[in-house]
Amino acid sequence: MKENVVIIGGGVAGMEAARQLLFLGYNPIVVEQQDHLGGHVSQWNRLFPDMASAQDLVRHMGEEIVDANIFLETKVNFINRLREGYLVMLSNGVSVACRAILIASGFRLFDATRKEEYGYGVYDHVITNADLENWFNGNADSRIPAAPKSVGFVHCVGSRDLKAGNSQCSKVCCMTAVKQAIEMKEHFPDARIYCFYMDLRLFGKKYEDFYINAQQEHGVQFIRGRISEVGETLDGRLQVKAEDTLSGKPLRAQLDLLVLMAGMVCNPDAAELARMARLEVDSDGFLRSADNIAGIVGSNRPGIFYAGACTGTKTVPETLAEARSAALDIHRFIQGK
Amino acid sequence: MIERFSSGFHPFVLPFLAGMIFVLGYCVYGIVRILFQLSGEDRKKFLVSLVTPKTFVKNIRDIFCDCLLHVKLWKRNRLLGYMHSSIAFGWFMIILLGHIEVMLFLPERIHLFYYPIFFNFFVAEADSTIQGSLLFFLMDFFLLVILSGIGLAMVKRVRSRLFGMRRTPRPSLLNQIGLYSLWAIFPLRLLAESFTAHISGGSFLTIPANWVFRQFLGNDLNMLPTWWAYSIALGVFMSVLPFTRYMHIPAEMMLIPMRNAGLKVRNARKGFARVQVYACPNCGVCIDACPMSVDKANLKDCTVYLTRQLRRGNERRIAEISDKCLLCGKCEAVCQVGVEGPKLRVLNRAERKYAVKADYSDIPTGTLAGAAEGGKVLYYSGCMSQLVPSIGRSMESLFRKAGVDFCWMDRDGGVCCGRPMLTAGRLEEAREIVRKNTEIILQSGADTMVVSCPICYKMFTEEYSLPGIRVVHYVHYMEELLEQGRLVPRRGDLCYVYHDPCELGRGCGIYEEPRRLLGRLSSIAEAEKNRAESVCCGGSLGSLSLSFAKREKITRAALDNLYTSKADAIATACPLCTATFARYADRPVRDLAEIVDLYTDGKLKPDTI
Amino acid sequence: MDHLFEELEKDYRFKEGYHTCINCGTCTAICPAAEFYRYDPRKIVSIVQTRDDAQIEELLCSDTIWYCGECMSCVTRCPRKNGPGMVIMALRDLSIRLGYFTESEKGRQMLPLTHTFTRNILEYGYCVYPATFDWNDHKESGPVWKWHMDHLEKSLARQGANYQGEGPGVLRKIPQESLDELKAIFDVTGATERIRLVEDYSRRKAEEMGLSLEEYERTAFEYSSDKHFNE
Amino acid sequence: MIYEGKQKIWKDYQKEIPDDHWYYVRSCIRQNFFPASERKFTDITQQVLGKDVYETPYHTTCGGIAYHCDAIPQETAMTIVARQFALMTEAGYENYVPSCVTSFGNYIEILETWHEFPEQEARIREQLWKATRREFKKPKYLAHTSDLIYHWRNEIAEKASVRLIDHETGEPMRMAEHIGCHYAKMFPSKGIGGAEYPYVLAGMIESWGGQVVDYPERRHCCGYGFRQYHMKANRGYCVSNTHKKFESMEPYGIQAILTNCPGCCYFMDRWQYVIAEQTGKTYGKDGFGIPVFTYEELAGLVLGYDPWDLGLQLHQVAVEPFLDRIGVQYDPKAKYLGLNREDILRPELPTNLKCF
Amino acid sequence: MTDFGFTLSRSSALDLTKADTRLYERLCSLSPDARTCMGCGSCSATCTAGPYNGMSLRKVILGLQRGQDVRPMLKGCMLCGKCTMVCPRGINTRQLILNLCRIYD
Repeated sequence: MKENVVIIGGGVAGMEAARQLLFLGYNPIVVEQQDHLGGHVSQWNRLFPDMASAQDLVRHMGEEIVDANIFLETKVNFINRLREGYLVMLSNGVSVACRAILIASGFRLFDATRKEEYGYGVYDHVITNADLENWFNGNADSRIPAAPKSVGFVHCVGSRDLKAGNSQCSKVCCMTAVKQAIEMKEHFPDARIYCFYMDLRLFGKKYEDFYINAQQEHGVQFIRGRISEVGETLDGRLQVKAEDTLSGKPLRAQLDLLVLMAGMVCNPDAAELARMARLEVDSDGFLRSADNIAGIVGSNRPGIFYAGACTGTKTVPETLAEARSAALDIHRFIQGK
Repeated sequence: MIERFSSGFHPFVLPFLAGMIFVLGYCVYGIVRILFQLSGEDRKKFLVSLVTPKTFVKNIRDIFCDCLLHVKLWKRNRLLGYMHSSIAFGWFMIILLGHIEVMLFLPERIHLFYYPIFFNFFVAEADSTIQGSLLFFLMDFFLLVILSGIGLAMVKRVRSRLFGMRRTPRPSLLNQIGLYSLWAIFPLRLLAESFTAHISGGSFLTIPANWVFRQFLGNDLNMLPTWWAYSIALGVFMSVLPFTRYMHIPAEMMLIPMRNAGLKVRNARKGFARVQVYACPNCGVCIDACPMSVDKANLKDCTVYLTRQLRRGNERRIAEISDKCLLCGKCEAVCQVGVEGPKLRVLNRAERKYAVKADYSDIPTGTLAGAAEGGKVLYYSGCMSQLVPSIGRSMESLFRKAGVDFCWMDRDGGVCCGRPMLTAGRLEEAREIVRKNTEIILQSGADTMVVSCPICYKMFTEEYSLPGIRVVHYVHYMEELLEQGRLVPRRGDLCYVYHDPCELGRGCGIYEEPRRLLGRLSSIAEAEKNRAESVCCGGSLGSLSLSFAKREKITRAALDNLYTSKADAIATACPLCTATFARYADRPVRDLAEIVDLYTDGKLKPDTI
Repeated sequence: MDHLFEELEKDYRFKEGYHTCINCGTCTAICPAAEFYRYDPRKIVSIVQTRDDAQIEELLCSDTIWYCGECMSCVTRCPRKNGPGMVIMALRDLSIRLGYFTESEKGRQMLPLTHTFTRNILEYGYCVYPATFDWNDHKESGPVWKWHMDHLEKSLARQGANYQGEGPGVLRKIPQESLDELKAIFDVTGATERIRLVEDYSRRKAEEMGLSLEEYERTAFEYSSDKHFNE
Repeated sequence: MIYEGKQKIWKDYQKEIPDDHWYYVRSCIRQNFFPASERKFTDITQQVLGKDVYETPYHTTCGGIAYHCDAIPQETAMTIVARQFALMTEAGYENYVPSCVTSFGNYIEILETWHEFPEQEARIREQLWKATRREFKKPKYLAHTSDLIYHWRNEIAEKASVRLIDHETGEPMRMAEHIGCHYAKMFPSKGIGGAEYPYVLAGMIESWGGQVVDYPERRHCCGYGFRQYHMKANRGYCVSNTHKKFESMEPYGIQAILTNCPGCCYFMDRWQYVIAEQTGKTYGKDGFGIPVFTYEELAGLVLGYDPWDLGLQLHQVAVEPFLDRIGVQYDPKAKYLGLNREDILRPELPTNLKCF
Repeated sequence: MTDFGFTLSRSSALDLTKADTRLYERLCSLSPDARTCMGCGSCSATCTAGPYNGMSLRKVILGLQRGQDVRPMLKGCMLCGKCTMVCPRGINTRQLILNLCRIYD
């Protein structure tokens, strides 16, 4: 009989960990709240830096874990400590006894309505990065005009913002904005595209190339200044205000579409799991790793492991690497090494 | 010796005659036009020089050496030199001997200038005398020489490397017509003379050929077509000559006296510049010399293409070629005829109009008033040295060690010397910068000014007038300090290869002093190409359009040349070269100031202890 | 003063309004003063952040700190919970205490401002009061206000005010014991000392500029050189 | 504009407002420039709505303007405020309502500072004791007078005789609202509707039948700027800011502006006059300006008060076109009469701005 | 007319929508690398002309993007080329400046 490992969260972290655990001879049980696997990635269109299809990635990963036990639309009701291991009770009535649990509960996208000054949900043409990906996926969105002449991207929406309660950088938004700016320019070659940023944090492989490419080939204009306020004009366009900090002058622009780069915030469900399993929560609201350098996938409880954005903002490749690392740590833990 | 035709004429000479008259007319018109394009002063200077005995002799000598013997080419590559001088000198000799023949045998015909060319057709039994047979022998001899040259030229078309040339320019259609007609002239002459050798006489070449021909072509009727062909070839060659590179033959003869008269290129398109453009023989030596040639994309941007485009009037390409050049001056250094490629480019740049004129009225000029009085040395490091702080720091240390009281005029930034503006072709702007600096420097009260950047040094020596101030290059100055014992050398253990900066070497002719200075302090090695042949580092401000990425290849090629010396480190005397090399070099790159500072002590040091 | 930054840190407005600045410019983007004056509040916080006394001193002597209208719009938007407007209040306070305010045209306005408001408060208990309102200095209040001022008592009576009256109501006379309390508060909390300080520094500057104190005050009130507003 | 989105935000920013027993303090600017509004506040709350709104003659200015003009130190401003609280405490009240937005902001800022730095509160208590021998309790509830009118807006609507509806076309009046900066910009949670989409005035307009019109520069400051206005040399700043707002408002066909801040109401009225005089430009229809009202004035009109009892004659921008639209009956001849219809002459008319 | 003693001030706000960027676009067609400026300011820091007339190539490019007149800065340039040496994006700054000086009208 194969040993059970409960994986809470069926996003790419949970899927990758399940794949590795299957390979190592375990019986991974993936618990996912939603009716599909893949989490946020499944909602995305293309992934930087190679512009690979997000759906293909999720599909491919799904094919590799058909042998795992996957419970969709299922939540964790209780986690009880046993003498050796844990008893995890699920909302579908199933209870699983296991020695190891992997938490891969991921992140939530920042609720952009909370940045009231940007008018998400109030003005007609303000959308988020996720809305735009959804549109790229072929779903209609009435907020996106048929032929926008000017499109603005606001970086750091809900990130690096003490007032929004998130001091952390969400890491991926700068690159996502550059990617989406290029994609928008491809959709609307006549549109002027502006990115309003505070710092461009393009740290990953090929990211800077994207930036240069966006400037040189697509004429995307990068304006160093956080948008301070958005208003709606009589004709339904958006009037944005920022400081052009590089010239030290207030700046106005009328835009046909404003895309808010909503950042990553901790998943409130993770706090619930933390309470059930007595896990430590970090000051940023994410789960606290045993150690932020060498023990990123470890928790403060034996047998409970983390992978992906439940411990902080992560890129997809980082998440996948952590999932593999967590699978290996679980294997070593169960083997008692 | 009998003249065959009492009229002294035959219609076959007409093609030659037409070509000859055309080319002579063209040249006369050209000379007159160019003379008018010269400024009054220059024209006078030129005409006076023509009758001045000293320059007259020099002109003759130079024309003989350069145009006929191609002495410079011999130095570059013997095969190439032989090829060119065999054709040029041989042909000259044939023409000369033809005239001697006519003067000797038929002096009354000397006014018919086709006579010396077709002498053998018009006379019979000319070799019957001693003089005749000697002349005929010489004629055959030089014809053979020429034919050997033509043969080499044919080989060069396919294997230019044998002649020390990696790349040659692609000839245009007219040039090809010129080339093939030129090649055709001499074999045809041989044929024609051979066919008539049993009548007119001949020598070791023509008589045996005549015998051979007569074995199977006994009919004298074959004689005339060859003379026609010979004349046509000459006619064709001369009629296309003004439109081909062979125009360099008459143009160079014009260029040499103009240069000897001390004329300077003042206008990008007229006068002396025009002569230079036409004097370019399209030999393509500059292609290999050009440091940009490491990149195929730049092959058509060296001087040979500039002169070609200037002749064609292709403004877009002229601008492109003018802007791209690094102005390293190597093409000029290797040019056989002395086409001043960099200067032509700068003047072409200067033709451009700018809507925004510079305005330097914000620059104050009293900033250094009296700062260098009392015999202080004024030190000007130049803009680029600020990006290589070790130069300024070393100079400061050297001054201190040597106990020199100095004032570093642009320590915290100063006015540019103006050379970058000048080479960009914005001459009025450059002059304004020069005026500003002149005011600042004169107000400082200095009597000696040390300049460490060769770009600035060239500018200060050529474009500035600083009465009462001795402008010294730091290499000279450091040498003086060593001579005077104010600096005491210590030998370093590294072996340096010295890179000649363009502006210092080819620009100011300073090649040996840096080596001498370096030699006192460490062992030195030479790179494969050095001194006047040194390869530009690629960082030159001369180029306006070369991108950063394109420069990298040039820099790496220059470094590869330096690596051939197997030295441990690279020494140079230019901040721009230092900064550029440092970017890609695999061994230390040091400016001379830094090296001298490293390996010298102050005189006072032992005493004060 | 050696440690201007430390001096600033003692101010409660500074404690609340200064944390760390990331120079994002949300403050300048919506700042009314940044739009019409040659002014950038972001730079002020940025300069303060250097903790460099020389730069801070320059700021204290400059017109820059006096452009802010204290609308506090900047406070709403700052992602780092700063209040540039609060920082400026602390800077102004320090500039006044150290006498730097007389070095700038806008800073010299402290004299007429101090006079107007402290006199109104101490004499009438109001910041603004009809008796000290000169229509000629307030032509923007329009002809209607000229009429109102010309018939002040009757007009106010028509409005239902209790002008200079006893008891509660609009523009009532504030009892003397209350005014005495205000005076005591001024004495205890340093306002009286502040008035003296502003007057002393201003007098010194007026002498330096060769002006009588009245001329100095009047000039500060109404003269504006053309370096402040956008052309 | 998605109205539901705003409603969601309004729901998030509601504050608790007790229905009765308020300790009322007056505003310097409003007493000077809108004397009738302050008078009507007590009339409406006490007589019409029957609320306990108490005022003592002993309260004074809060010193807010002097403080924001840097003429008094922060401690002085805090101690004056402490004295106001002491008067409230002595009168037996714990709900504090100032009439001025600058005061309101000042009180909130001070209470927050004390909350964060209790040592400062202790020091101020000491100073107050030293100066006046008074002690105070901090108010339990702090509201601005506009908060109270908002709170009672539906009761007022029930008693209304006039609605903000064009009585000829039946269309709601197009009205803009302008919130004083110090109302919620510093502490968004202290204002009804928050800082970005405040509802305090919008709620009144909606309750009384009007339509709230949003425009891009709605949130921009009127340009008072304290010292910027009080010094003549700086007034270019003030008029420029109002100008910017009106330029942004122009295409929207706004018929009236409702404000809750003393200065804003005064300045947005007077700067229209100055702009008209200097540039010839007017923003209302037919050469009139756009009237700017206080919430008491608007409530008074809705409740059927005589416009001249509400002090509307002291506006420089003519209010008559607005009154005509919503069908208010008034005697145009009585506009500039004194008490008992006494003739006290009438103001001159401006050159460019059309007035009566 | 009444003399109020003050007047309206011009707004300093830059309007991206109204900014005339034709000159910038023309420059980009001649010097495409102008687009790659990331505003790091290396050029301004090292500029020889900067201390005299405020020349900053970063501000020149930015000014063009905002439709401003940058000639006053441009006039001070001496083409010394230090900016080319320090530009991390390898922009051929001298060519850019010369092109700009040429096309301004």
